[in-house]
Amino acid sequence: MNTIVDAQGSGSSGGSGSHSLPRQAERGVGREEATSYLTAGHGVKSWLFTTDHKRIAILYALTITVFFFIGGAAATLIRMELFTPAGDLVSAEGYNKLFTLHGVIMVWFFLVPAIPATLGNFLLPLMLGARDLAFPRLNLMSWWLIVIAGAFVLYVLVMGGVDTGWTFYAPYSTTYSNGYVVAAAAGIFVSGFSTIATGLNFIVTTHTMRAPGMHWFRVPLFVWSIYATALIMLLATPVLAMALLLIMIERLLGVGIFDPALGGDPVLFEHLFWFYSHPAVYIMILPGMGVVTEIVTCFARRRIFGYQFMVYALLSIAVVGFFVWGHHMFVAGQSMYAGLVFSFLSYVIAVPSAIKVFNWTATLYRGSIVLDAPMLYALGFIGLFTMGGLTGLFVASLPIDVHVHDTYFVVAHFHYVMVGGMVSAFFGGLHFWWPKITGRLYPEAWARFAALLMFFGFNMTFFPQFILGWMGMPRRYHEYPSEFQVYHVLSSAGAVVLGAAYLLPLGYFLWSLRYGQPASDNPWDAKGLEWRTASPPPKHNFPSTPRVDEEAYDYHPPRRPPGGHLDHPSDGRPAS
Amino acid sequence: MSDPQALAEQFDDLGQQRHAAELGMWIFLATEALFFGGLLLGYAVYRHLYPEAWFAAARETEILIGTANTAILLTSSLTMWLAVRAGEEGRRDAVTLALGLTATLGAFFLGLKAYEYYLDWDNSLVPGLRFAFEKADPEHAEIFYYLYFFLTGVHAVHLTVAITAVLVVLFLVRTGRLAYQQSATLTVLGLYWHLVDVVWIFLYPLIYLPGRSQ
Amino acid sequence: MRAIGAFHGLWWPGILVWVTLMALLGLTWGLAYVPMGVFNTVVSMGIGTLKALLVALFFMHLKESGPVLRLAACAGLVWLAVLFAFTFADYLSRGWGPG
Amino acid sequence: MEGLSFFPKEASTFAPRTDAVFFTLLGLSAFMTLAVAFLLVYFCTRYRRGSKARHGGRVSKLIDLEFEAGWSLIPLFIFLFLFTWAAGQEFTLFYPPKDALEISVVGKQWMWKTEHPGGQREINALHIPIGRPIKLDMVSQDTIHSFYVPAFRVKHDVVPGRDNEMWFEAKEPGAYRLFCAEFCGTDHSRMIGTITAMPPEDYARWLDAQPTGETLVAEGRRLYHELGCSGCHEAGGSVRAPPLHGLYGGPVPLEGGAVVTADERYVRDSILRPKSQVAAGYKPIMPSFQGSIDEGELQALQAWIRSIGDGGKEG
Repeated sequence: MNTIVDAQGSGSSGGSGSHSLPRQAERGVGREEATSYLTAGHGVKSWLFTTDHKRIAILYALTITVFFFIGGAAATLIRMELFTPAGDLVSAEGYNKLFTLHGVIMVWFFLVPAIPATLGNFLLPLMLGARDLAFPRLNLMSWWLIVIAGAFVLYVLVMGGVDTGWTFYAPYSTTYSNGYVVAAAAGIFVSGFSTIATGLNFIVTTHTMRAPGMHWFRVPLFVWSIYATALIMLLATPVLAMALLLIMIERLLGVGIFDPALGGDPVLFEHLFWFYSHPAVYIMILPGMGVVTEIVTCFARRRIFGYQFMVYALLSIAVVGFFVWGHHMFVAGQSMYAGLVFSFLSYVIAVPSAIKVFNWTATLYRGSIVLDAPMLYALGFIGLFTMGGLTGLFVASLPIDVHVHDTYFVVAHFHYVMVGGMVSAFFGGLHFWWPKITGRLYPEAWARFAALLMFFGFNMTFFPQFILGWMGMPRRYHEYPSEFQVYHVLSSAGAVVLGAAYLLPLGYFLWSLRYGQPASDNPWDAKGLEWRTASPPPKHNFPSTPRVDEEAYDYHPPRRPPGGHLDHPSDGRPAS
Repeated sequence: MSDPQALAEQFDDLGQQRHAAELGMWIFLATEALFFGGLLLGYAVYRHLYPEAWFAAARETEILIGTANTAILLTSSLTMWLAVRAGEEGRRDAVTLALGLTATLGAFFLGLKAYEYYLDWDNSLVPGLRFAFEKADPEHAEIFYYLYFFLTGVHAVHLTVAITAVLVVLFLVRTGRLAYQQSATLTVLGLYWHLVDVVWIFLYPLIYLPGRSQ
Repeated sequence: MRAIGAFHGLWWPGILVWVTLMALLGLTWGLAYVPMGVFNTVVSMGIGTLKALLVALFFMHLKESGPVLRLAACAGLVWLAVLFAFTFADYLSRGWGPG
Repeated sequence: MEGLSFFPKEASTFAPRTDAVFFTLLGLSAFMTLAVAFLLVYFCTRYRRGSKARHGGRVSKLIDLEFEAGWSLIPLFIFLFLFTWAAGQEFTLFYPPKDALEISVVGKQWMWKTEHPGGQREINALHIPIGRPIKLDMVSQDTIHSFYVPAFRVKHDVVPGRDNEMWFEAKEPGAYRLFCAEFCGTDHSRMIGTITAMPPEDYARWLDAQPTGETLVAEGRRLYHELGCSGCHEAGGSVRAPPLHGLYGGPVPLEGGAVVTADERYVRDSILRPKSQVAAGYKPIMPSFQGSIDEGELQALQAWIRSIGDGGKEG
């Protein structure tokens, strides 16, 4: 395990020696210019085979950006097709492949790795005051695995696609589908190992590598959210991997346990699939909650309201999230009694989510609030997640779910949680930590405009889909009866706005890499260890291991910002 | 030859590193439990739905080989445990000997398993390829055999990985390239080996024992 | 013989655990042929659990491990139980009629 | 099926009850969303940096706890109430009344085939009387489909390899959309039809006007002879097999001691995989009909066996 130590590592780290107070040491003018992780090695190889968690985070960010735009292109075509009731733009088969591709890519190659593997990978060791993750080479391997997995999916895309929907329900996937089911499932199977490796690394790092003084209730809530996410990744993903392996073999060899023609029960696949896929939606929202907590506290200059409850809420969402999968199967021929149990637990899990929304809101009370772009995204998250969460109650109610199951109501519901929630949080986090990651400031005015545009575009796209679903429009329809057209046109028009809003940040982020103002170490005057090192951080994160002697989010009383604050004049009104 | 370096740079001390390695392996084992769990759930559901087919099919398995293999794996767990214990005391010869025995027992298991597969082929009990079952409910008996091959196959893959890992560590210890006394390598390797054993401990009564008393 | 020499002083208590494991294996093998109805399954799985517990506690050192490792070891099993319990909540109650 | 609308027709007896839960939840959600949105905007305005409001200050631990307890427990109680209310309605949906009109439905890629008790058949259409419970016996020929009538607020998956049932009672005459709601392949979006609900007199008249094909029971009886079942299952046949008259609904002792009830699933299994449950005292010699009969024929055989059963004279 220890024989290969990467070559660049030995020079720059300052593991032993001076124990200066890090905060003062690095702020001073005469700070030693530690080489940043970006310049610590050159050439393609120094990136592709890096074990530095920050570089791996960048690799992940590039990878998922590519997939985000591929998935987004599929979504664009879907919305264009649905502009008219007739199936005139693409063939029925083409449409089915588009929504499958959109689902598969967005779920496994964007949403699941989005925050954990990029922001989480970059920030977790920094926030804990560690030099790296516990298993740096495992971390590198997990990126390579997702690249290989992505290659499978791109192969499927090039060869002609797959039309099972991201759910891969048997016996359609095992027997009736004409697409490249095996290759697609193999891709997801491999990506599962990537997810497991990442989750394992995060849990072990959080347990064993916290800086001195950082006891469990001083850990930033972003780390807690990643921890809770990692729990789900570890305990749910293997079951999906096995279910997909069974699908692959059943399709390849014609023997298996799902197809009724072989004596099997298709509902068993649904159990296995949703045992992963329901908790997986919490993989796709918990990290967003963590990001929003960091942002809200910083831009309200407030300690988070009810820190411990926030922790318990995160953990209970992660755990109870495993008990509710059957609410996807109320009409699938599952026993009604099991349905009742699942329905009840689905209501229960709404409680911790509600706690989180109330606590964020309460945090703003008596704050000192600045509405910069990250805060706009965070506020948008709270609003949209509230709607997404509340509509979750509709689908948890048996009679309503019987009506809206597999309709656009469900589509709208989970897009409110995942796009309105997770993607908003991802963009918020990207803006918030952009100066730390790149050492540059992004253009604030553009960013605020993009945030607002995204909010309006999103609502315009997906709110009409609630009505569509309530009216009875089933999902995955290539053609549809004309009475639904009004809402589809509204939705497609919104998608244009939303698409533009997603392209904007791509533009100004790239611009800022070259022309953005250099960022100070702590441009937001934020708490958290990640702000106590250079922007961008040196290869081993900290000149010396930081010591933690205060609670998380200790914004009381507001600390006087040091001179180097860039965007905002300091608050002239000290707390009374 | 100088002592190989034991401490990786992201850790502060050996204790932290050992703890991280052991915790990492335990967590991995938990995911392994759920990986097998998907298959075991399939087993449980169909056994619940079609008990007659299950008992009839399980009676046709090679119980002698299964029992012998269980004994072999349990013994290999003992030798693996010995290797870890010898490692703690820094007794290199004992470590290499115990690891060698462990790998040999593992290989022996695989050999018997292969022979068992051969017998199954001979008895036309291979779903999809060569399956003819005269007793009750051949369709669901085929599901039993499908799960049997799947479970034991996945287990055999795990065991192959474990044997390879044991051989690699054996080589590193023997050539002095592993600080086995400080690092957690032997402990972690042992945990993985024992997991392969534990999985088999459950597979044995599920595959070979049902329906024997009828 | 050389093997025994090389392991001098190391055998105990592993050999005791091994003997117990072997005895349990013989027991479960024999009991499988005794007609006990559903208890055949209960007994064979019970003995299996006992064997696994022995391996985990002694060979895998769980007896001396700290709480975090034990938690990790249990997590997989607890979640496995969740998977089984809720799936069987469906299968076992499918045939139930109204009240 | 008109122009712009926010509200699907309430055309079944379930619909008003489902909608009552829906609108209660909608009101609650709208209130919560607006309350959160209002507070966010209010706080962001009042406590913006540089405003005259009082900033900062610690919230006491006690208040903290009171608030947390409040906004955990109050939602929990509301949710419990909602769950109980909503779940109570679900019970009725699951168990069809005894006097329901039974219609058999076969779902296949990509059409719905329906058949009335009198043998009248339709494709992608179904005529039903209002004011009478309708029970659908649904099977799938290939993959999973889902029978969905938005105006009735009912939906149920049609899982292949088993008998699926659902029921409803239409209360308004009219034509309503029937959708397949579970993705089933290329022409999934064309697997739609029309349900026409009509007053009972009109329905009776409609039935009379249809060319009456064979009834399901008659088809079953015909298949029983054509497929050669009668050769063994009739008394005096060359091979001894259990008699089918009076079988349905009663207990069947099996080889090996178990006793099962001769229900739909038992009949289905006995035809498709006869060796799985062998009746006590008989040899496992019946060949499997898996693959040689389709789901519609299987349904006909089931219907006939039920019609000659003990408890089966219900329809």
